[in-house]
Amino acid sequence: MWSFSKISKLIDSWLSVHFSSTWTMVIEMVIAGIAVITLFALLGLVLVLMERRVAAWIQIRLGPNRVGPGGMLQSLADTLKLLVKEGMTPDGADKFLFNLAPFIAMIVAMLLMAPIAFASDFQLWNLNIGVLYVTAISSLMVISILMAGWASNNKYSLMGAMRSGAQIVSYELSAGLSIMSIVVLSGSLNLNEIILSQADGWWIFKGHIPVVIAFIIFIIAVTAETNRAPFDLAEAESELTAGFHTEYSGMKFALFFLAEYINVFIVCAIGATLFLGGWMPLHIGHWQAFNHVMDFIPSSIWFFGKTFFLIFLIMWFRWTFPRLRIDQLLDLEWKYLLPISIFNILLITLMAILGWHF
Amino acid sequence: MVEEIGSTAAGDIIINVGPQHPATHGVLHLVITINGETIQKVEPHLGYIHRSIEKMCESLTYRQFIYVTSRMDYLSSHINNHACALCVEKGLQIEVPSRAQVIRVLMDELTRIASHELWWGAMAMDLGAFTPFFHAFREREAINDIMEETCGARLTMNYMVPGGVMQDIHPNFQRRVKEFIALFKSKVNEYNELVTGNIIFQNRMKGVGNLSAADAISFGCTGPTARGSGVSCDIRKLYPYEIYETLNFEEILETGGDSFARYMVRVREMSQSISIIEQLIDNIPEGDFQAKTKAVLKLPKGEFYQRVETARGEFGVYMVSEGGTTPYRIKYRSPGFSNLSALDHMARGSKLGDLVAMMGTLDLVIPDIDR
Amino acid sequence: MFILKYIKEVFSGLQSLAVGLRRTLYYFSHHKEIITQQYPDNRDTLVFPDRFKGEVVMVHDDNNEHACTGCTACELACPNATIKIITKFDITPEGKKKKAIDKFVYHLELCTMCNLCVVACPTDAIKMAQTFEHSVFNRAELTKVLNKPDSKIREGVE
Amino acid sequence: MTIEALKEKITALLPSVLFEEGGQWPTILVEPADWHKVAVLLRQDDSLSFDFLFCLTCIDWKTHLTMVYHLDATSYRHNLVVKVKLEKVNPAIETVSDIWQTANFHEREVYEMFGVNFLNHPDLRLLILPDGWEGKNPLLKDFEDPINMIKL
Repeated sequence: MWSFSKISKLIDSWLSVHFSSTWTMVIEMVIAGIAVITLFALLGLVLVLMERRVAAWIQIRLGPNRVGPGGMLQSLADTLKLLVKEGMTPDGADKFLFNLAPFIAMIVAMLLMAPIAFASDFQLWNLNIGVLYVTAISSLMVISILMAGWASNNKYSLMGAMRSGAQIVSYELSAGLSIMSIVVLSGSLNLNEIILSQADGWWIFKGHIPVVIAFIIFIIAVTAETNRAPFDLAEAESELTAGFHTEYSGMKFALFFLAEYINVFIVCAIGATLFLGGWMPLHIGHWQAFNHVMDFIPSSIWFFGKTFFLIFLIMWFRWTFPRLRIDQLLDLEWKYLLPISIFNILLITLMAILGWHF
Repeated sequence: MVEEIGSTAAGDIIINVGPQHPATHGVLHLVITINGETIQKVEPHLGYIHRSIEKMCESLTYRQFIYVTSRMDYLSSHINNHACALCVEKGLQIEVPSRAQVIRVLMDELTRIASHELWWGAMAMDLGAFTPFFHAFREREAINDIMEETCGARLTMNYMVPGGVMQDIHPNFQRRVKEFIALFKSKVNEYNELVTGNIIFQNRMKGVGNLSAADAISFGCTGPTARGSGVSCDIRKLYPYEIYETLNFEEILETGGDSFARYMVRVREMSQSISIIEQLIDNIPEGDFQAKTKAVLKLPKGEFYQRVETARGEFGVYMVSEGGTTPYRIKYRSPGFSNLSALDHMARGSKLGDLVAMMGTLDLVIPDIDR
Repeated sequence: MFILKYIKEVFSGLQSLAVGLRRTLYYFSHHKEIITQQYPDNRDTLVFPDRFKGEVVMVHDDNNEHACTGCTACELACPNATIKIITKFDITPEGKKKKAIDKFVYHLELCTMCNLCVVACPTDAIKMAQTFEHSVFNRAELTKVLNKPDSKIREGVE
Repeated sequence: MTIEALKEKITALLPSVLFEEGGQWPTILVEPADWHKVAVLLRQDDSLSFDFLFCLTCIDWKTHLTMVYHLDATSYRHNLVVKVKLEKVNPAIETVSDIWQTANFHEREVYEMFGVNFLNHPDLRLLILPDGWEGKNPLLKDFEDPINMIKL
């Protein structure tokens, strides 16, 4: 019903009238790049503000309320502050790697944006192996953290980086397995097709308890993969002061900070796409009338609504739970999450073969 | 401060935890040797907030020196002041009016609750949960308001004077304390919901930082730290002062000897303090709040020692008098100093994250350690 | 048996987490519980208890008279040398010399608000005020003279 | 155990010690050379078993120093104060940190504050004072520090 495809087609046809086909593609890519960077900045601002509000309300505080109406411009002010701060490079640091690390973190986060469908017919790159692409690229995140930790020449940073390495590599497994369970059910690696397969109901409703378990494991695993509390051992404030970004300041720190939030957004978007139907409105089986009413709500609102719900979930965890210890963190993965998800994916495969889902 | 690098084994690295570190709650400096995540050695370096209070007190009169002790363990400042006042009274052999005694005990127990509240929040924050800190401060704030109304200050009250208390209680005192008790009772269950029962928290605490009863005694640990190892050491029970003999309360003992046992001792102690306050709040006897004392106090020649139970453990004042208006020598036996000495023993072989949990359960207040 | 224990463990763990989540969700959705005081904005409505120890002031009545005899009891009682009393000699109408205060110097920067001076004062000439915003740009401003200019001792106070 | 019984017991065990009267708790005076031997006896004797050293300090009497040890027995709840007189110049005494581990820190504190040398101490270094304060002992009565000490 609502669709961006008309607008994009309009732009495309206008450009191809005026330019050669090569230039059309270049200009379209530039537009897409600008759109991504704008979305980036906006998401950073919104998520930081959201995090601070959620934290404040849970902690019976008011939260930011001085800058702008109701504190809305607080994160803008923070960004300004970080921009004008001196970006120091410590004396003993490996200068090249030290300065490179935040950009890698940023680039990885940006690359992950590509296959996500923000609304119906609104996707930067309709990749036929979208799921594989996301799991592959998101594990590059650990490189930037290891790089930052090593190059800082600081023992706290190094320990944070090493913890983070162990953590991300382990949790990739169960995150991957729970993503696999949806791939098994929908029979496609293409994110768009996975969304379309949920036209008669989201997988979390269609897939019985095994998918709910997969969803819970996915949420736990991605919380760990994005280094958020209760799995924030890489930064573990009370143990390692700030972990891998102890030595970073100014804009370089801000890039790490931003990348963290963008990563949270992306994993939640993936979660929403796989389990909650992405931009697909709430459809229930063959209730045509109900489905039709739901279609009136624009698909981008569905997508962002679901994604922000998952982001809230992750923030809610952060402000409720204490942090795990490093050995417990790995225990949780290898003794609990991994066996459960292996068993779960077998169950789901059986379900998919026998057609036991709705 | 990284000395003796040559003496460490291969693979060991030395890390300075502090003096500016989020988990040391102040300016404690620990030089720790770790191998991977495993702690090999913890070596405290103290003195970043050392003010030589013992030397300062040698030049202050018996009325003046009491206020300085609020600056040692600032979370149990009432109890520190109380110990000094009791010590001076012991020397002068003053009988304190019963009203003053009851007020003092009430203030002590309120302070103990406030101190444990802060510890609870800070402890949870050490483990990475930020929310309990603010929730704990809500209840602590209520106590601070009561203190502010009666004593005129929120943290360093200087309310105990030789012979009694400085001022009578505020007319609102009893009502406010009852309001606080109601508030506390309605909220105490949240502590268990948020922290105590949490599976992550329990796994972080259980079996961590083991301290056997014999070691606890040998290291001079007192207070909840020793009581978590099953050592009965509550001065209020063993060497009762003021009216603690007549009160009906329980000495909390846990036998686990780990961080969780120490945690449970403190949480349960809060309820015991509430019960003491409930016993006294309606039974404050009429009468003077201060005994008649001379304007200039002179203690007879001799030595006086007073032990009290602060929120952190046994606090002792050892006062040597030469018969003048100022003490000849004062020694403060602070609980934190002895408790800290057990940290190295407890931490060896455990993980870096556990060190933070252990420091949390020792409830270190750095000015109390350095003095 | 092992599997049963394992499953039970997982469930009781998840349940304990859910209890905590419920509690924080309650606070997230109940904004009445917020306890923040917005300090500089609520200056007008801030009420301090009358015993609050903010700084030492000298009580002056409408006739610009105070009750300080200059006995230096407060100066002696002070543990940090916060108070310094400079005395002068007034000539009474009968031609006698009488000791009176010239300046009652009070070093706020040294004061610990211990209240010992107020307790020591035999004539209740000084008391604790409820002010608390003591920040100044110049440290010298913290050294105050408490007796107002041209004030004198009240009749009958010895 | 009553104070009299405790005194009798100690006299039987250590015939050479002197009692000092007037204190809150029974007080014995011990020679520095005997101290470690006495401490072992006090700790290990079954009917005394002073296992809790709750206060360890020193007093500067200008002419001499006095080490003061406050002992408590957690199983019997009796207390004892032990005083050891030391020379003013180069004071030295045997450590008791092998008997009561809490003495480790307390002796380091006394070492830097009073300059008492604890023989056989495992780790006798400055604990509270910063580097460079060796030999300057703030709690001695004749200590002067014109920069950091404010005379009222």
